[in-house]
Amino acid sequence: MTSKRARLTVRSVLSGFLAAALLGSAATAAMAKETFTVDLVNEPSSLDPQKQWNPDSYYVYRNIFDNLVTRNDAGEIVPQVASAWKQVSPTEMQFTIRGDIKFQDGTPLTAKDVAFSIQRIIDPAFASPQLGQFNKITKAEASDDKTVTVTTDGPYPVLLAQLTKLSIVPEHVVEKVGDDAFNLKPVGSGPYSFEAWQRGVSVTLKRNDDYWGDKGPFETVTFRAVPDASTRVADLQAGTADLVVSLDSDQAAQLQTAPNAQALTALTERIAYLGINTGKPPLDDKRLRQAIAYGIDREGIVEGILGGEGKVVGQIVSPAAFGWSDSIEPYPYDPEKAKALIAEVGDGAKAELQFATAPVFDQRIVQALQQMLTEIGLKVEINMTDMATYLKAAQGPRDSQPMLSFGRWSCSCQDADGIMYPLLESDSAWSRYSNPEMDKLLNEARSTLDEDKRRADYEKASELVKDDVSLLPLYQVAIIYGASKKLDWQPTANESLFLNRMSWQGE
Amino acid sequence: MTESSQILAVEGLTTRIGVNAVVDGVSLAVNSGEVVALVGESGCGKSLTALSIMGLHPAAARIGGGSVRLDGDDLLRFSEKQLRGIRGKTLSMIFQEPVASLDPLMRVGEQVAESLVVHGVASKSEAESRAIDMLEKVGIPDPAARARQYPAELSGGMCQRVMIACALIARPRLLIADEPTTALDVTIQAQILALMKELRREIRTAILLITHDMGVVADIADRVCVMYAGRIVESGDVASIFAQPSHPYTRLLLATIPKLSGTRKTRLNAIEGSVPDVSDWPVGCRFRTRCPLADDACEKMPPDFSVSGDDTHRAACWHIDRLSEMDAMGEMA
Amino acid sequence: MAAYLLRRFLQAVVAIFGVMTLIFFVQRLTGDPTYLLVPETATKADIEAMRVSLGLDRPLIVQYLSFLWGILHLDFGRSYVQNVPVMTIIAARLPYTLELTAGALAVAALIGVPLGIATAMWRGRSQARGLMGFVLAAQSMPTFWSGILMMMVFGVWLGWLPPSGAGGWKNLIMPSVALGLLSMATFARVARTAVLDELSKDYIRSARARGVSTGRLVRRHLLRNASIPVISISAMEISQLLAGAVIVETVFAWPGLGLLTIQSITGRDFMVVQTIVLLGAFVTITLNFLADLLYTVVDPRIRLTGTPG
Amino acid sequence: MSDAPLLKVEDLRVHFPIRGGWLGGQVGAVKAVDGIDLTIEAGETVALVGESGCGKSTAGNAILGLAPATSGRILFEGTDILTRSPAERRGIRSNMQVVFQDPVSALNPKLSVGRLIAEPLTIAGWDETAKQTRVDELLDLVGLTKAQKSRHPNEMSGGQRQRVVIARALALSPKLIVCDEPVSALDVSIRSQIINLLIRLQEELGLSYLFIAHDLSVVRHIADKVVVMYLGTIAETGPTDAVFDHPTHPYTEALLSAIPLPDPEAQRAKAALILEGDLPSPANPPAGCPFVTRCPIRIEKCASVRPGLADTGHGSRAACLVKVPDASLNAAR
Amino acid sequence: MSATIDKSPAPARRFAGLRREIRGMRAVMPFVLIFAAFVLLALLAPLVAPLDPNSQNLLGRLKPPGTTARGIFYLLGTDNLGRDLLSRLIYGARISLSVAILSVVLSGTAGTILGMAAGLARGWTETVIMRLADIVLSVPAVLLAIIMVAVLGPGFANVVLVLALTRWPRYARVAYGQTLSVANMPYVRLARFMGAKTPRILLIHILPNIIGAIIVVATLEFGLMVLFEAGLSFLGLGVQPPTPSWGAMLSTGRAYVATAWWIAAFPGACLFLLILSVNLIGDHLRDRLDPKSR
Repeated sequence: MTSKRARLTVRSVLSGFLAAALLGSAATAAMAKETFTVDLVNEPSSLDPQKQWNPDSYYVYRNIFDNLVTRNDAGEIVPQVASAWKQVSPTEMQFTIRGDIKFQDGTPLTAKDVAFSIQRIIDPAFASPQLGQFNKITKAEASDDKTVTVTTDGPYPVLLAQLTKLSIVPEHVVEKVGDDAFNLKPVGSGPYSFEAWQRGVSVTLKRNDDYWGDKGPFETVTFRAVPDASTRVADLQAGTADLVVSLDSDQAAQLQTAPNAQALTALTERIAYLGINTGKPPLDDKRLRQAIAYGIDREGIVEGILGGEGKVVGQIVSPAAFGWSDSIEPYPYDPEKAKALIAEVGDGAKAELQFATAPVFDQRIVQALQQMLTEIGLKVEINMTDMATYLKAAQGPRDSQPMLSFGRWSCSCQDADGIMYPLLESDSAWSRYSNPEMDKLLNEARSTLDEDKRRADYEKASELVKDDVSLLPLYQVAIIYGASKKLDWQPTANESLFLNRMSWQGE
Repeated sequence: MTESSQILAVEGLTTRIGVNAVVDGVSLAVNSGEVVALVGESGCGKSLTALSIMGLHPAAARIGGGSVRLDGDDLLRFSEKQLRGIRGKTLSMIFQEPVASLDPLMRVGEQVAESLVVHGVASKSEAESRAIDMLEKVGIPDPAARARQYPAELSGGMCQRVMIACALIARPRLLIADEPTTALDVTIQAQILALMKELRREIRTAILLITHDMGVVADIADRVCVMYAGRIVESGDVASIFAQPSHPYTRLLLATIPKLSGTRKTRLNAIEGSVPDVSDWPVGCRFRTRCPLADDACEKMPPDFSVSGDDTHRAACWHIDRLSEMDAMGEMA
Repeated sequence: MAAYLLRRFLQAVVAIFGVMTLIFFVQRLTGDPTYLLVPETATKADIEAMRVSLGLDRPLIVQYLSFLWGILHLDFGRSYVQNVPVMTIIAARLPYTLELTAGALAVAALIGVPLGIATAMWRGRSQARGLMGFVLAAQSMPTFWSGILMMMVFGVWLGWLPPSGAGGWKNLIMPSVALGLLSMATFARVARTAVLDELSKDYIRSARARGVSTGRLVRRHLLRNASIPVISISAMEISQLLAGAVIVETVFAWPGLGLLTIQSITGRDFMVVQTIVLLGAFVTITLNFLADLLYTVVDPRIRLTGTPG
Repeated sequence: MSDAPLLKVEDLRVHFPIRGGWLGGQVGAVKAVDGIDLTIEAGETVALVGESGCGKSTAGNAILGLAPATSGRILFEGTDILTRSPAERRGIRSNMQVVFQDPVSALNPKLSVGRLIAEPLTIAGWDETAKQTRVDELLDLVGLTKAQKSRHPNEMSGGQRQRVVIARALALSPKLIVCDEPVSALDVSIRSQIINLLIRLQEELGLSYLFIAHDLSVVRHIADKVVVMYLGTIAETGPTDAVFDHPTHPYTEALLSAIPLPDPEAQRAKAALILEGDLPSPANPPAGCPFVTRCPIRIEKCASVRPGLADTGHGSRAACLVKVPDASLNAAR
Repeated sequence: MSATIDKSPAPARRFAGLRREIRGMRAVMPFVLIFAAFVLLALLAPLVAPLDPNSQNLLGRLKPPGTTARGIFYLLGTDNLGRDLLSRLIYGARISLSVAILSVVLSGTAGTILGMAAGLARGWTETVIMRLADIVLSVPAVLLAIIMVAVLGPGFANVVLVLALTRWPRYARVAYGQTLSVANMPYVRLARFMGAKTPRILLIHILPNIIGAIIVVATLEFGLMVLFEAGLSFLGLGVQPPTPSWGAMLSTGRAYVATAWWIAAFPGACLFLLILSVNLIGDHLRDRLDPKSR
C-alpha cells in the first residue's frame, strides 16, 4: 500500500514539475524600453518589509513602501509619512501623519496603519527578524487619523533613527489577505508598486503615478539576482543592466575604461574593523593588541587596495553616525614599535592566531591584514568558512569566538549605540570584550535623551577602545555601484537605493 | 574432379602483420562446386588467408603480394567499394562463433535478408520473404516465426544455420567457411555438416572450408590444402592425402589423432615441441624444428613443392623420398 | 526481470531515505539560519526568539520526525529565508534546471557522441587525434573560467549573447555550452570505447562479409549496439550535470536549482536543501532505473535473461 | 585403508534455483545434475562424457566442492564429504585436484610459473627451500625446465601452460585429479602430448582420474570406464570397450556416429545417425526419458516413464526403455 | 563445448599492439615531460621561486608581466595584492598537484578496497557498500564540502578529505565490476579450492589483475580533482588563503579578465596543460591496459 501511494504521489509531483516547466519557459517577457534593470546579488528573500532583514530585499521593497521617517541625501532624519513629531514624555513620542498619502490600491494611509505597522513588528508571535531593532517600543496608538503615539519602555534616544527603517503597511490589506499572501503581492504607498515576482529570476516594479512625493523616472524597474560580481560587471558593460550593486574597487576600476559605464561611490556609515578576542590568551595581553594596532598599515590598505575609496579612522563610530568624535586619531603605522611590543610579550606571541572570515568579506583586505601581521612576527592562519558557520562562531560562547576577524559594521541607524553596544558591551552577542567601565558608558548613553551626555559618553568609550585596543577600527567603507553612464544618482551613506532620487540623462 | 571451371585462384598470397608474414606465399584454387579444405593448427595463418581473400583482414595486417583471382578478376586490386559489391553476393563467408557473428540487436530475418537488400537484388519486403524461404531451406523449423526472433533466442546450432542462410541467400559462387562447426557439439556438428553437403548439392556453391579437424575434412572435402606456419605444405585430393600423406607434418598430424577404435592406455603419437610463434618461425623449412627427418638441407632453403602420386598431389619437403623412415619411427608408439 | 526491478525499487527507496536522514542530521551540525536572518544588532535574546519561531529550538529528533511526517504528506516545509513553501520555490526554479540540463546534455551528447564515433572509426588517423585533442582541451578548463571568457567574448565584446540571466533561447546558449563541455568529453570517450568494442566483435565482420557498407554498418548495426554504454552514462551524467550546475548557474546567474542549492546551503535554509537533495537523489536513482528499463527496450538479450549481455 | 573405493558418488543432484517473480522467490530449478552414481577405484580413470549442458562439468565441480550439491552422497575413501565440517572437507579435498579446460584462465597472468606451481604449497605453509625443491621436482615431472620458472603464462604456449596447471595440481600429491576437458583447448599435435603425460603420470604416481570430456576418441584412449551423460542423467555407463564396441543407448550410438572419422572412405561409407533438434533446457526437461525429444527409436512409453540403468548384456548398463527393457524396472522415482 | 579456438591473428595483434604502444608513447611523450616538469617544479618550489609567494606589495598591485616595481623584477607580473605571480605559480604547483594526488590516492584506495570487498563478498556487504556509493553520488559535493569545512574547519586536509569522500564511489564501481569478472575467472576459483584465504585472493589474485583499470580511472579523476579544487576555491571553500593553488589563483584572476589578464591567464594555462597531459597519458594507458572499460 505504501509503495502504491508513493508511486502515485511521485507521479503527481512530477507532472506538477513538468507543467511548471512549460509555464516557466513561456512566461519570459521581452524588456520594454522604459525598463530600468538593476542587478542585485541575490533575489529578495521576501517583500514584506517587516518579515526580513537583508540588503537585497531592502533595495526592492524600500521603493514600494514609505517609512515613518527617512533620511535625506545629507543623512539627516526628515519627514516622510510623519510630517512632524515631538517627544511628549521621556518614554512617549507623538507623530503627526500626512493626510495626502494613498496606498497603491487607492486607500488613504492613516494613523491607524502606522500604529498597526508598529504593533505588527513588535508582536513576538509575528517573529519579525527586525524585532531587535524595535523591541524597546511597548506600544503604538492612533488617537485620531493623523496622530500616533509611540511608547518605549524607557528613555530611548535612538528611537527616531530606528524608525527610519519602519515601513508602513496597509492594515486593511494585511488583515484581509494574511501575511503569506501579502508577502507574495505587497501593497505599499511608495513611488513604485509591485508588478511581478518571477521567483529566482527577477522582481518587477511599476511606477506609481499617483505617488504623493517625487515620482520615479522609469516606468518599470526590474531587479535581477546576479551572484557573481564579474558577471554583474559584464552585464553592465554589455548594457543588459543599468545599475549593479556590490562592486569592489578593482571591479570599479574595470569600469573606468568602459565606454558606457561608470562607478558611483559613497562613503557609508560602515566601519571596517579588525575584531579581537580580548578574553583569550594571548590576545588578552594588551601589549599584543597594541602591537597589532601599530602593525597594520591602514593607509596602505585604503590607498593600495581600495584605490583611495575609503577613509582611515581611529574609532569604530562612523563619521556618518551620531557619536563620532573629531578628536580621536588612529594609531600610526609603526611596525618597529609593533615588533618591540611583541618581543616584550615573548613566547606568548608565538601562538597561532585563527583569523576567521567568510567569502562575503573582501578577501584582499583579509589577506593583506594577515600578511601585515605576519610581517611583524605573529602567526596568523586564515580560517575561511561559509557565512553561517562564521556567524555561529562569531556570536557563540566567548571561548569559540574567533581570535581575529574582519568585519564591516553597520546598524543602519547611524548612531553609536547601534555600533558600540553590540560590539563591545560584555553581554552582547558579538562582543569579545568585557570591561565594566565600557558597559557603564554604553548603558548610560543608551538610556538618556540628553544628546550632549551621550556624545561625551561615546567619546570616552571610543578613547577606551583606542587605548585598550578592544577592537581595531580600520577605515570608513565606501559603497561602490556600477551604473550606466546615463544614470544620474548620488548614493548615500545608508546604502539605500531610492529610485525616485535618480534621473536619466539624454534622449 | 574433371573439367570444372576455376572460381578462385590464389597465387602467392602474402599477408603481413608488422614485419611478420603470417600468410607467406599461399597458393590455392577452388573449382566450381568443389569443397576445398584448408587445414592447419592454431596460428598457422589459415583464418588470415580467408580474411585476406575477402579483403576483411584486420587493419594491422597488410597484403604484401600475390593475387586473388575470383573468376579471373584480381580482388587485391579491387577498391573497397568493388569488394563490397562482391561480398555476400559472389563471395560469402561464415565464421566460427555463430552466436557472436550475428548482430544481437537485429532480427534474424532481417540479417538473412541483408545481403539481398544491400546489393539491391530485392526490395526489403521481397528480401524478407526470401529470407524466410532460405531459413526453411537451412532446416529451421517454423521459419516465419524464427525470422522475427533475435539471435539470443536461438541455440548455437540454430545460429549457425542462420549464418549459413545469410551467406547463401544470394547464391554466391564461393562460400568461405571458417571453422563453421568448431564451436558446436558433435551431434550438432554432424547436423551442420550434413546440411552443408546438402546445400552444396542444391545450390552448387563451391566451399573453401577452414578447419583444424581432419575428421571434418575427411567427411566433406574434395581437395585438401595443409598449412603449417604460414605456408601450404601439402595439397591434393582428399583420398590421396589421407591414404598417402606426403609431408612429414601431414603424416604426423594424421598419426596423432586418437582413433575411436584405438586401444586403451597406449601412448599416442605426438609431434614433439609446439607450434612456433610467428615472430620466430624457423628459416628454411618451417617444420624442421619438429620434424624427425630434418637435416641441414632443411635449414638452408625452404623446400619446393614436389609431386607425389598423381599430378594434383604435391608436398613441400626436401625428403619425400625418406618418408618411409617415419613409418618405422611411428611403429614405436 | 520484474523481481529485479522490484529489488531496484526497494533499494532506491532505502537509498533515498538514507540520503534524507544523512542530510537532515549532518547539515544541522553546522549551525542554523537564525544568525543570517536577524540584523547584526540583534541581541542574544532576539536570536533565541527567532530560533523559537522557526521551530529550531525543538529537540532534533522531534524536528526529524515532523520532517518525515511532512514528507509522508508531501509537505516539504517552508523556507526559513523566503518564508514560502519550499515547493513554491522549487517549482519556480525547476523549469530552468530542466532547460539548462537539456541544453547541456544536447551539447554534450550531440557533439560528444559523434566525436566519439568518429574517433573510433578513424582510430590511428591524425583526424582522430585532432578531434580527441579538442575533446580533452574542452574538459581541461574550470567552468567558472570558460564561463567568464565566453561571457566577455560573446556578451561584452561581440554583444551577440546576453551575458547572464534567463529569458530567451539566447540566454541558454552560453550556460549550456559551459556546462556541457565537461560531459562532452565523457560522452565522446564512452562512445569511442563502445564503438571500438563493437567494431572488434564478430558480427561486424560478418556484416562486412555480407557486403554491408560502412554507412549502413554504423547506422544499422553499430549505433544500436554501442548505445547501451552511452545510455548508462547519460543517466550518470545527468546527475553530474545537476551537480556541475552549481558553478555554472552562479557564474551566469541562471535561476536553476544549482544556484538555489548553493544559496540555500550557505543560507542554511534546511528545508530547501533537504528537498533539493531529496529531489536529486530521486532523479539520480530514477534515471538509473530508467536507463535499465531502456536497455531492455534496446537489447532483446536483457528481456530474455534479465541481465545485460 | 579400507576396501572402500577411492570415490563413490551416489544419487548426486545439483539443482540451481531460478529466481523470478515480483519477490525474487524460487520459481524453478535448473537440474544440472539430476541423480548420478559413479565409482572410481584407486589408479583408475573414469570418463564422464556428453555434450555441453549435459551436466558433466557441474558433476565434477560438485565433487570438488566448487558447486553446491543439492542432495546425494560423495564418499571419498568411504567418508561422506557432504556431511563433514568445512575444515574436514578441506582436509579430505586436499586429496583431490583439478585441471581445467582453459589453461589461460586457470593461471593468474600476474604470477610467474614458479609461484604458480608453488601456490598450493604456499597455502599449505611449506617453507621456502622445501617449496623450491618440490617445484623443481614437479617441473621435471611434467616436462618443463627450471629455466621456465621465471616465465609468465602469457610467454608460454598452450601445451606448456597446461603442463604448469598439471604440475600445480600434483604439488600436494593428490590421489584423485578431476580433469575437466583438459585437452579441448589444445591443438591436435599438443593434445597427444598432454594425454601421454597424463597416462605416464598415472602409471608413475598411481593417480586416479575423473576425466570429463566431450571428445570420445580421446576418452577411448585414456579411460577404464565411461559414463555417458545426457541432460543431467546417465544414459549409459560401463567399461570403455563395452560402451564403445557395443553402444546400446541411442544417444551413445548417435554420439559415436557423429564423430567424423579421419578417413574419407570410412567416413563417407558410414551410415550416419544424425540427431534432430537441440538439447532441451535443463530447467524444463522432458517428463519421461530425457532423450525422448531427439530419440530416433522412441516409443510412446518413453514420454512418460523415466528409465533407470540396467544391464545391457555387454558388461555395461544403459537407461533405455527400448534397448534395455529392464530399464523400466529401475525406473526412476 | 568443443573449442579448439583458432586465433591465428592473435599473436600478430599482440605485436602490432606493441608497436602501436611505442608509437603512441611517442605521441604522449611531450605530455609526460610536461607532467614531470610540473612535479619537479612543485618539489623544488623553494629553490626555483624568485620571491616569497605571499609577500605583498600593495603599491605594486596588478603590474603586467615584465614590470619592475620598487626595485623588484616581476617576470609574470603581480596579482591583486602585489604578489609575484611567478612565485605563486611555482608554489601553486605544490598545492594543485598534492591535492589531486592525495585525493586520488585516498579515494582510489578506499574505493578499490570497498569495491573489491563488495565484489568478492556479495550479499549484504555488496548491497550496503554499493547503496552507500549511490547515496554518496546523489549528495551534492558542495554540500559535503560546506559541512566538512563547518565541522572540521577549513584547510588543505579538508579539501583532500572532501574530494576523497565524494569520489570513492567511482573507483568502487569500477573495482566492483572488475572484481566480479575476475572473481569468476577459473584461477580465482582454483585458488579458493586450494584453500587460499580471502586476503590472499584479494591481494595476489584480484588486485594485480584489476589495478590497470583502477589506474586508468585514477588518471581521469586526477584531472577532475584539479578542477574540483578550483571549483571549491571559486566557492571560497578551497585551500585557505594566502596559500596559492592554481584553482584559487584562477578564481581570483577571473575578476580581472579585462584589466589584468595575466593573473588568470598563467594559472589557467598551467591548469590546462596539467589536466590535458594527465588526461592524454590516461587515455593512452586506457588504450593500452584496458580497452574495454569506460
